[in-house]
Amino acid sequence: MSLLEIENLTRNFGGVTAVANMSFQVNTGEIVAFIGPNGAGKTTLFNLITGLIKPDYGTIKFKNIDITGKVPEKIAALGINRTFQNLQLFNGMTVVENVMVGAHRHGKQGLLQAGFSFPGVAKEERFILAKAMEKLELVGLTDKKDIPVEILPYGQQRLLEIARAMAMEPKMLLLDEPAAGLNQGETDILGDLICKLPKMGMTILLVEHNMDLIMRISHHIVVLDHGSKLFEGNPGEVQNDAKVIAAYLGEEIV
Amino acid sequence: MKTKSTKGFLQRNLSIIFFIAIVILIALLIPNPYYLGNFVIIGIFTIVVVGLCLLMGYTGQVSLGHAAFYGLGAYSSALLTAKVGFTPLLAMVIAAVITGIVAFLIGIATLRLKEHYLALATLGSGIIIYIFFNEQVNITGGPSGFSGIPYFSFGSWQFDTERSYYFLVWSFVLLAIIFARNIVSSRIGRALRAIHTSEIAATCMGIPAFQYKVQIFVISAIYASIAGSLYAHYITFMSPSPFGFQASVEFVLMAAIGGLASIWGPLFGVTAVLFLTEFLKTVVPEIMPSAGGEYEIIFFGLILVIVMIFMPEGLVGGIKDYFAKGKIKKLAIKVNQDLAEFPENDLPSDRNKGVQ
Amino acid sequence: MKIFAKKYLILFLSLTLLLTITSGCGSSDQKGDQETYKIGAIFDITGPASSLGIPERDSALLIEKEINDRGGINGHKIQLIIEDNESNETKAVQAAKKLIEVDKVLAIAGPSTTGTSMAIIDTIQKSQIPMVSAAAGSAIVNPVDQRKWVFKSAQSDSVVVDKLTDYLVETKAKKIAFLSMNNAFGDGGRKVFETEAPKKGLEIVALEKFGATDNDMTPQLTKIKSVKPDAVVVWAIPPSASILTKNYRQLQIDVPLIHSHGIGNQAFIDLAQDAANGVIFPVGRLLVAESLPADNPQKSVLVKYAADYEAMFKQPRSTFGGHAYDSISLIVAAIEKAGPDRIKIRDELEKIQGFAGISGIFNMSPQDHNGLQKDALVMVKIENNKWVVVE
Amino acid sequence: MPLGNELLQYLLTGLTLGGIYALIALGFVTIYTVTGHINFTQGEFVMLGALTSISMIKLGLPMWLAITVAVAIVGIFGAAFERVVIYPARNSSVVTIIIITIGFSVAIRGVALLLWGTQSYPMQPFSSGPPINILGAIMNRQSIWVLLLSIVVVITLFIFFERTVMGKALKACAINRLAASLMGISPQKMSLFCFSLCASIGALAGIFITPITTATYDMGLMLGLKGFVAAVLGGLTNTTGAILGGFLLGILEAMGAGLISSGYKDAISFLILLLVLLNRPEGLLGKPERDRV
Repeated sequence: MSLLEIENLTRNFGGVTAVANMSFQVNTGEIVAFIGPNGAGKTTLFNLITGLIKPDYGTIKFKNIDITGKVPEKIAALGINRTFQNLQLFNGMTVVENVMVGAHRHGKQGLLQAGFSFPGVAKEERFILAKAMEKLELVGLTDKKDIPVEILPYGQQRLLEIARAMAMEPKMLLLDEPAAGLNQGETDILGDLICKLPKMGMTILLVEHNMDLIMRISHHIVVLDHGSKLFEGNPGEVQNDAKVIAAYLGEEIV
Repeated sequence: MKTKSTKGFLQRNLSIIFFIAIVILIALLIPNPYYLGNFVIIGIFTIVVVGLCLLMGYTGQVSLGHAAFYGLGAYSSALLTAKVGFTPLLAMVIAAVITGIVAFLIGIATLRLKEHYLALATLGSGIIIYIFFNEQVNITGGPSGFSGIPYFSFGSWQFDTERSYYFLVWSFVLLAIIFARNIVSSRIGRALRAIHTSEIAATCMGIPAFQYKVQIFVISAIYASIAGSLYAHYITFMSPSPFGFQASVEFVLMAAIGGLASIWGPLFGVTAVLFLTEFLKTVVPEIMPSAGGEYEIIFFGLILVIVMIFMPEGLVGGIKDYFAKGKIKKLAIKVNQDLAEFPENDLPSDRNKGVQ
Repeated sequence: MKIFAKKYLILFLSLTLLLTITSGCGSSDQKGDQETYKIGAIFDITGPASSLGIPERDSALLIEKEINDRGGINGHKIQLIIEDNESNETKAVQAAKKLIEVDKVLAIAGPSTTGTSMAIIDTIQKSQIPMVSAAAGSAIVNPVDQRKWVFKSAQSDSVVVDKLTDYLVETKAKKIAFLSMNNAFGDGGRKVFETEAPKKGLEIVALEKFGATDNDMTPQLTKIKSVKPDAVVVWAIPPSASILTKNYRQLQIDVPLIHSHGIGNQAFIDLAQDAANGVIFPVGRLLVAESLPADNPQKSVLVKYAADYEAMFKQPRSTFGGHAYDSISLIVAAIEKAGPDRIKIRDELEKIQGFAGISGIFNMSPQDHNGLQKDALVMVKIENNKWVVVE
Repeated sequence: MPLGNELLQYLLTGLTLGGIYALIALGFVTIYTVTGHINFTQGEFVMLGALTSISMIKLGLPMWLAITVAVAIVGIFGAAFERVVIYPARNSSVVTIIIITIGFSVAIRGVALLLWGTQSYPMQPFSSGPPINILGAIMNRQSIWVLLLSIVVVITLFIFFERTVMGKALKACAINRLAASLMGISPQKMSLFCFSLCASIGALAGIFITPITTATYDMGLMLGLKGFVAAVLGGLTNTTGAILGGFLLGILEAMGAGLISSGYKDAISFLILLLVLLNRPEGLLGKPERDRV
């Protein structure tokens, strides 16, 4: 069954159509990659799904619930989380604290309970910490847990963002260029990590320029160009489609 | 940098115990009620500034209107005790509720604004409230004010000496600090800091940023309100002038001098600012016998500028930085060594400096 | 862990430092000449009311010198301890507490303004120390049964309103427009005027306000112009009083402009320039001291004060300075009879009769802690940038 | 006076006040666009301009020379301020810079108190004569000078930014500091120049308004606040917006005082300001800033 259904989604930015009348579906447990040249509307699509911007037209349904135009925190509450192309880590906090923010939704205690230090608060805090440590372990950053996040190397910051997103235990995870700026070794580690995620109950949406990575890990690929869907299929089909090669792969593939 | 559960009760609360010891020590060492009175004012301001730091330092939302909440607390307490006849404690609670409601309304209206626009909106709200104090002559007595506010009391226990008031105020400071510390070290506190660095990322993590901003705005207004109530029962005379725009700016100054993102910062900030003023008042005329108040103002301004240039994180931040530098450096070296396995990688970068 | 420990070390060191500073202050003030009588003074030397506070401080220094030059009070030198409250009520209370607790003064002169004076009344009453305020508000000494320790030297606004409304009745003005500065001074004037004027058959046709830092009062005046009053009464101090007067002339409002005693200094004329001409206001006799008849009991005091002040500070005389001079003179007169005893000083203050001061002849009583009546005031008109008595 | 006349009078008064606020707002906006800082010292530049020119006149200088000298002195002072205070802290956070400028303005006020004392100083209007009667409403001659100045400053700034190399360089800094520095434009030099320019504009404003308002050492505080309000109201990044914000604020104040309540006039203008901000969070003419991810 489809987890995410997008219909006729359209968004203009002052005359420029970033996403034009786009429709597609994503099934549970898939790794779906979005490729296309810069300006094809990939990040805009992610921003629309996570509610950071509102569509001009069209609907987004997640688990059959209409989430079109909902605020980001409501959408997140339904189980969608993401990473960012330009890293958005919480500077000034440690590595583990960053991941604990990701696990925010696993807590229930409010401001007053926290202020008056109700008995449940400490217990909940331990629970969140455990969740966070579990995710840090998955990305191999356990030993860095108390380091201020700003001084972490770039590649590890990318991994940390994924760990933070995972800490929410979302149903669907949107990764925006997770391999950007990573070297080959790091990219391989990343690829292995992403492959494991569906088994943990996560459906993955991926925007990426690294074709090797995409071809290796994705189940399904959507090719975008100028805000519209150009082609859709499995990696093999995409590689052999003339239109795609002409529009995109031909020039970009290394 | 540390997680709560890994430390023992004593260690966790060492600073609090230390704080209590100092408060008692000051009371023992200062026999003169006047000097103790200075500490009463320091305590009252500290409560306001702790609330302000929660809002500004942790959540990153500027408020240039906090003196109005301080005033709302003071006026509500003063009016309810002097004119309606409530007990001070009950009046204080009602004052906090009134201020909380007003702050809630202002908060939901203004907290969607950013930085300078938010600063201006809070400034405007503060000035409107201040004008209200001035103009509602039938209720507030207008610019002439009114007196006859009773001293603070718990049942038959009157706080009418400097010493007793000192202990009363500093007990509230203690509660204020503990409450703030509990918030900051909780899940909510982390969420607030996350909102500060990247509101977008925070909302994508499912943090209801706007709701939290409003909540913390209300809490910090209630801090100001409680401080205002304490002020009213201490001075026992009420008029609008201490609650104007300048007072709001002064609170922000004290917060910034102490260190915005710190629970102990306010204590240092308020003490530093008030003592600096007193200190300049005594020292300047001794160095320059002909000097009037002008030199104090000049020095005060300059010292403020110098502190902010050299310690942009405030006194507490500056001291912390001084000791943390070595540790961070060591960490950075260690991290870079780990990195040697991937020689072509870039070093810690500021590429993620955040939202443009 | 090390950082942890160091953090507390720093905390500890800074707090002990702080303690030593404060306790140091405490001990250094204990010594003092037993022979000297200490009198405290609180003035608004800086801040918005500094145009009052500075001449007051200077006048206080003048009288201190005068009294010590003539040998002090019964052989005891006096020492004035002057505090600046920065026109701030909280600071005023702190200053009062310092004077009472640390300096242990015999009495307190000041503060300068109604607001700051009102703020310290509770402290004064509780500490049982005589105080002679230099501010105008009649609320400072009324109700007198709750103000046992509080006196004041400036003519109360009730007295000023009394004089002013008499003048309005004399000149057959009926419809009055009233403008006040939006602070404790203006508000005090407004309250008294609103209650007293109708009693003399005057009708208040407009009540407007303006801020102390406003740059243009044309809107308020336009509104007033439209209701066509017989006279306009303004309760303010310079510079806003001067700006208002300029605006008044620009709008070509042709009814008499009456100010309060708040413009009793040269600054008003300097700032309003030619617009000041024609302004009428009630004020103590200081401004017109030289032109008083020789048999006026105040004349010698006024002329001497004005000459000394102008010689010593190279500044024109100011009625505010006169209020401070009176406050301290009254305290000194009381100490002369009572000696260094706060309770006796208060009792003597209350008994002062026929005391020729700058602001008038003081006749204190248990019912009247100001001791001045409307005869302390004259109506003065500004002509050719000079003060002239209206008769 | 019929209501129409009254309204016209309020409008004219509003324009006078608006001209004052607009001139100060211009300084805020120019510094903000080029350097990204909010400079709360702007009000003190106004005060320094006014009081310095008064001192120059007292020294016997003719009016025009006194004004030139005062503007030059404050301009140099602005540059020095940038170098000594802003430059060392240029990478600090928004709040830190705000505090620094507030702190420094306190110090300047202290110096002014020392030099000029607490009294107010008058200044002769630039042209004498009775106020001008416009359809029964009255405007004094100095207000016209203030309005003229604000128009001249806006036009000059416009020409400067659009037509000169220096101006274009400043504009480039305003658009993208990093790119500008890559093009060989030094943002530091531009910042220095900009502070000096805005100090001079502030000084001019101070000199022009003094015949209306008189000058005191603490006049900068309120004027700076109102200028900041006008600047934000207009949108912070737009000189036209600053002028619009200034006039709007002035007219609101005058109308509020005249038509509704003189005690509540500031509350009325702030209330309207809040309503504007809630509907247009980026100010009247500001560009909406979108967070980019």
